[in-house]
Amino acid sequence: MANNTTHTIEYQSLSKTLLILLFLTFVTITIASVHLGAFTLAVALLIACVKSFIVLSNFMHLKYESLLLRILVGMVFVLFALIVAITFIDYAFR
Amino acid sequence: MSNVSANSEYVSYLDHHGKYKGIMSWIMATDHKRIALLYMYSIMTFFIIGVVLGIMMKLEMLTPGETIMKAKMYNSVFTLHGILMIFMVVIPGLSAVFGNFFLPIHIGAKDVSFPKLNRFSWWIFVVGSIMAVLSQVLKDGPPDTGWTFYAPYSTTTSSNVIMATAAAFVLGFSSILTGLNFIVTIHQLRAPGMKFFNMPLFPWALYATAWIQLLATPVIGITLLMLIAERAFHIGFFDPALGGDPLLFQHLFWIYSHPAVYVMMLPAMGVITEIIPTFCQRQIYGYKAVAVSSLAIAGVGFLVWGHHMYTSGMSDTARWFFSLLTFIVAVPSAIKVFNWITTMYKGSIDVKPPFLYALAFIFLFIIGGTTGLLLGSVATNVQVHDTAFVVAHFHYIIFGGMGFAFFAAIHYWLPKMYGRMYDFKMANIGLVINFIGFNLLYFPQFVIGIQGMPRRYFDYPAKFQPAQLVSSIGGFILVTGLIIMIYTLVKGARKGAPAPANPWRGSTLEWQIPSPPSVENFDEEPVIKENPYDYK
Amino acid sequence: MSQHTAHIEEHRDDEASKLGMWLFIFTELLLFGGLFLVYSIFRMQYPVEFRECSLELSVTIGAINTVVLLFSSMTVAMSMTAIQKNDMKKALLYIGVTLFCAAIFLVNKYFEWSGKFHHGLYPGSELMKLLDRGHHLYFSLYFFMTGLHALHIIIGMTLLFVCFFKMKKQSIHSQDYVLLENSALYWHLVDLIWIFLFPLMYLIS
Amino acid sequence: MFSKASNFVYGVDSAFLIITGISVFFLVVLTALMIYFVIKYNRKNGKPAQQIKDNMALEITWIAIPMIIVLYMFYIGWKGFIPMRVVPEDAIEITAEGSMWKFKFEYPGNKIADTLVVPIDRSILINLKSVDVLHGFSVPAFRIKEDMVPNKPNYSWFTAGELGDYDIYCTVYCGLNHSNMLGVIRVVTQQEYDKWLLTLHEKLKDSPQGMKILEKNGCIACHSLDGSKVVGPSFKGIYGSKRKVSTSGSEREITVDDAYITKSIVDPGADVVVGYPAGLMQPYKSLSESDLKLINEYLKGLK
Ligand code: HEA
Ligand code: HEA
Ligand code: HEC
Ligand code: CUA
Ligand SMILES: [Cu+2]
Repeated sequence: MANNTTHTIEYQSLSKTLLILLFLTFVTITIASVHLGAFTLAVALLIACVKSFIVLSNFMHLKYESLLLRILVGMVFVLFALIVAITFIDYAFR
Repeated sequence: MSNVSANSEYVSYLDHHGKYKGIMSWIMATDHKRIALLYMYSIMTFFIIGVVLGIMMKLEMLTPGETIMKAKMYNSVFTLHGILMIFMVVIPGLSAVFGNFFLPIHIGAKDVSFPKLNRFSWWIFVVGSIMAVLSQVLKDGPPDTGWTFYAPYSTTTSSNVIMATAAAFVLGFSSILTGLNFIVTIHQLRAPGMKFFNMPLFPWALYATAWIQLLATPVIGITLLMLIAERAFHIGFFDPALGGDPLLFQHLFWIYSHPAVYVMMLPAMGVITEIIPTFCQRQIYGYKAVAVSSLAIAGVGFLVWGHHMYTSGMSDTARWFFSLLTFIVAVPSAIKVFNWITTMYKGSIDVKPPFLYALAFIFLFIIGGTTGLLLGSVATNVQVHDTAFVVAHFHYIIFGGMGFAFFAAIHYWLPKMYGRMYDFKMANIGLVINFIGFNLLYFPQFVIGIQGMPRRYFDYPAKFQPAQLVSSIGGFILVTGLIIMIYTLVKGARKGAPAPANPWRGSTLEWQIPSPPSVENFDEEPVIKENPYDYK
Repeated sequence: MSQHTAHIEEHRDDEASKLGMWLFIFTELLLFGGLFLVYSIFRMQYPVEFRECSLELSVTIGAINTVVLLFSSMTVAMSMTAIQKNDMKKALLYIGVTLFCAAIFLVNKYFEWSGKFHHGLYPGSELMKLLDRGHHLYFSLYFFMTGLHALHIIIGMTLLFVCFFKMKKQSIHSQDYVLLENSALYWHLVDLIWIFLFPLMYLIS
Repeated sequence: MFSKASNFVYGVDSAFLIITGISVFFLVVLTALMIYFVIKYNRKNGKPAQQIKDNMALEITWIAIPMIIVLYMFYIGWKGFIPMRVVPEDAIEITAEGSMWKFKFEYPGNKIADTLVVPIDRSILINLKSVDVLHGFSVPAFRIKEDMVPNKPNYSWFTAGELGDYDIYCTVYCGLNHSNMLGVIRVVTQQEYDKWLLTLHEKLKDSPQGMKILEKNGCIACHSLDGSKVVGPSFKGIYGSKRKVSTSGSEREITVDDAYITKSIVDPGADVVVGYPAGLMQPYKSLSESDLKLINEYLKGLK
């Protein structure tokens, strides 16, 4: 039966993940005060994406889940990105 | 085929009470079959109210000017008619009734994955429905925004918009939970040996539907929350007087509501895909194409919402983009139609009521679908957008399509659900009257739509009267047919002759168990065939 | 693939529960997705106003809350590890820490919001009505998004509380921890949303 | 074959005919096939069903052919539409303003008319505006339709090719009297048009400031100035008169003063005049203090 199949992640690995996340947070904040023009938003979003990827794969155990689930999660994000992009086809070309 | 009397353990799900007695044994039921019936009875109730409202509109349309009601009343009537029919009848319709009943059986399971959640979905469906009814009677008066709740009218009118939108929110939540339950059920509970590609096609359709319910509904949820906040706190997302953008509301609304039309349609297509092979005694033609086209419709269907907004002042780039995608999403529907008709080729066709309903469905669906193409093309949309043409399009497709599919389904599965048979002759008479009435009711709407008759018009120029008259007459014929049909079905379900386990010689799993099914559906583990439509 | 040996009532399928939770998380993502869509469109239209408004928010409070949430995300994951290792004491401790972090987050939020309220800045207030379009929209979005997020924090806390007591009662243990796992997943989702909210609301330069 | 009412009729109608033609073709062929199969392969004929294997080539064909057909449909639809968005340089510019249940047309030089009169064979650009909620500007005979969105400019244009009167409908649902929101386009010769323009006086210029604001916000659609009852109470002699109003359900009598008028405009639901439905009039929050003052002043003078 498909019970208790979740992979166990060691404490150390979790705390390492936290350190990386904290570091990335630090980077976002410092970069925000540097003026990069239009890139600021892009960089902030990029870092946020990296962070959420780390949370998803480590904290949420996605790294160890079935391929199917990983694909589904990916598709949800792609769908959302498509919806935003398509809405912008209207707003960007007004 | 299991023999009913020989099996001493057999208890029909209709007789098995569980912990509770009487009505509680229904309200507290977790059995997917009982929940399906609960849904059916509640949906039927709302459907009948909706039909009455529809007929009231037709009476009002008999003559220009005031016929039986005032403009304010008319506006509330079509609003309630739309909310009721869309959110409470056709969106839950097929998936919550027949999906609940037959999905677990089709995949060889005893129940859905989360039976309690399933019961909870029905409860909040009821709560949402009660809220919708309350919105009609509370102090500020029934909402008069149309089912689309377009801002800024919906943010400024003094009627009960908050209650109505909250009701739609709750109903959406119910829809999400049903979808969630079905996806998990299909992933986890398929009988050993049943791969995705030897699932029957009705579960396939439900699977695609469930993904739409799951992923599109939250968007309308948040949109309605924003609308409520807009009214309560003037947060100004949509109201131009506060700096908001009414077009943004339309985008958000249709991001959900276009995919939602496929929530209505995909299960209907699934039903037809079950019926045709059974009555032709032939395996479905192009199994894989039909299965995959459901997913394709669901997927691409997410990206075409803008075709409701061609004239709203959207950018020209967006107009062609949405038009192009709209046309692409029509192709998988066409594939299904071709496959159904090819399945009849060299079959052994048994013309029984369910099959006749399926044929009527195909005919009406083609009309509804191809008029959708006229709407999807930008130039012609400009002419017929927001006219009676659109009204005719969606009535053809929603209830010529989804409605007739529902009727087909009920004629197909009633013997299984109640273990009794209905009168074929009466059913056929009902069908013919329905079909004639339906076309009389809605075909004239295409004509006056092309001539410019706008929709949601309480009053109209006298030149449209002849067509409106024909249409109103059609409405009455349709209702007559409907009454005959319901009478036949109710009589069959209560007093009909006992039905055999497999009256139509179907090949899918529900026909291998007794009618009505036992509480646990299967006494022994079902045997899974390579091809669910194996008639050799 | 699963089997059908057990009777329905006793049927237990952790895999199914987990998949169900993931699907629910998908709906939550799209729920917030709608708001992020609104945000991105208004930000595109009023970039200057949005920047001006974001200066009104305290990056320090935002950063503290980010750290607190990330940390709590780790502790709840550690609580999972502990329960898998059958170390109930540690598991309870980590859940406790997580709940404590959540409380800090809410207290912070409370001070942040009440500061705004104090200045007469809240949805529907007179001051809000006087603001011009861009500023008005920014603060509406700010209250709506962080408010909805705070609501999710409260739901997550409730779930974790339930887990806490079930663990005490030993009805969650090393052989049956799917409820904890799902609550943890939900908690991570709350964190995930904040990861986007923080730069988009506080760090517009 | 096609009417010459406007320059778009050809593009739209040819797209319409082609798409309808293809659709009818499919409808007829598929229905005929269904009926034929039902008769030919009826179980009564006693022949057993033949199990036919899937045929990849056939399936690809019937994916590809509809694909080509729909792409073609898209193309003609788009081609018929493009001209609607490309306005000629020399177009006469007229502003159409929708307000609850009335169209109003503003000609160059601040001249206002209730009927849209246009010269034949000239390009007319209609700027679309709305003062309250969404409205639609639709002229079926011309095959044009665009929405009027508050705070967001939109436009439509046409060249009329035949003299005559044509209906204008409001197609976007806009509340109680949506179905009464009708208008007329009168297509006339250039001479007649010029003559007509002269008769059109500059309403706005010589009317007082307060009147302009009432005009601009579409108040006149519901409130008459001459004592006649339209949708709302007339403004004639309103100031200082007594009114029965219902305030959150209970009736009371008040005397109309500045505060009451201002409140009636900003929050009409607070005191509803007895005999009129609540909620008909929308709150006008966008009016500035000075606008409200001007309205008050103007209403004072309306004896
Ligand atoms: C069940 C519901 C349902 C379904 C399935 C559809 C299906 C389709 N709809 Fe419809 N639609 C509605 C319900 C539905 N619609 C509703 C409720 C509204 C109004 C909402 C409101 O404003 O209140 C609406 C409005 C609507 C509009 C906006 C109208 C307007 O307001 O201006 C458009 C525009 O593109 C459209 C297009 C389509 C298309 C292209 C399809 C396609 O999916 C159809 C595909 C099917 C076929 C094409 C037929 C089968 C194929 C053949 C027979 C083969 C031959 C065909 C080819 C060669 C391609 N619909
Ligand atoms: C499912 C959707 C549905 C159904 C079944 C109906 C049924 C009917 N509708 Fe309609 N209608 C809408 C959805 C539906 N409607 C919507 C969304 C609008 C737009 C509202 C708006 O503008 O905001 C609308 C608007 C609308 C108008 C236009 C109002 C206007 O623009 O001025 C009119 C006018 O006469 C009308 C008439 C009718 C009539 C006479 C019936 C019926 O009386 C006919 C009788 C029906 C049948 C005989 C069979 C149908 C069966 C089924 C659909 C499935 C059965 C399912 C179960 C039993 C579970 N409807
Ligand atoms: C949609 C129709 C409509 C429009 C447009 C409209 N009103 Fe009204 N108005 C009404 C109705 C109906 C009432 C009576 C019910 C009530 O008091 O709410 C009313 C009441 C009033 C009153 C109180 C009248 C009295 O006799 O006591 C004032 C003042 C008023 N309106 C001003 C305005 C102004 C100024 C505008 C434009 C900015 C405007 N209205 C636009 C419908 C309208
Ligand atoms: Cu104006 Cu409808
Ligand atoms: Cu659509």
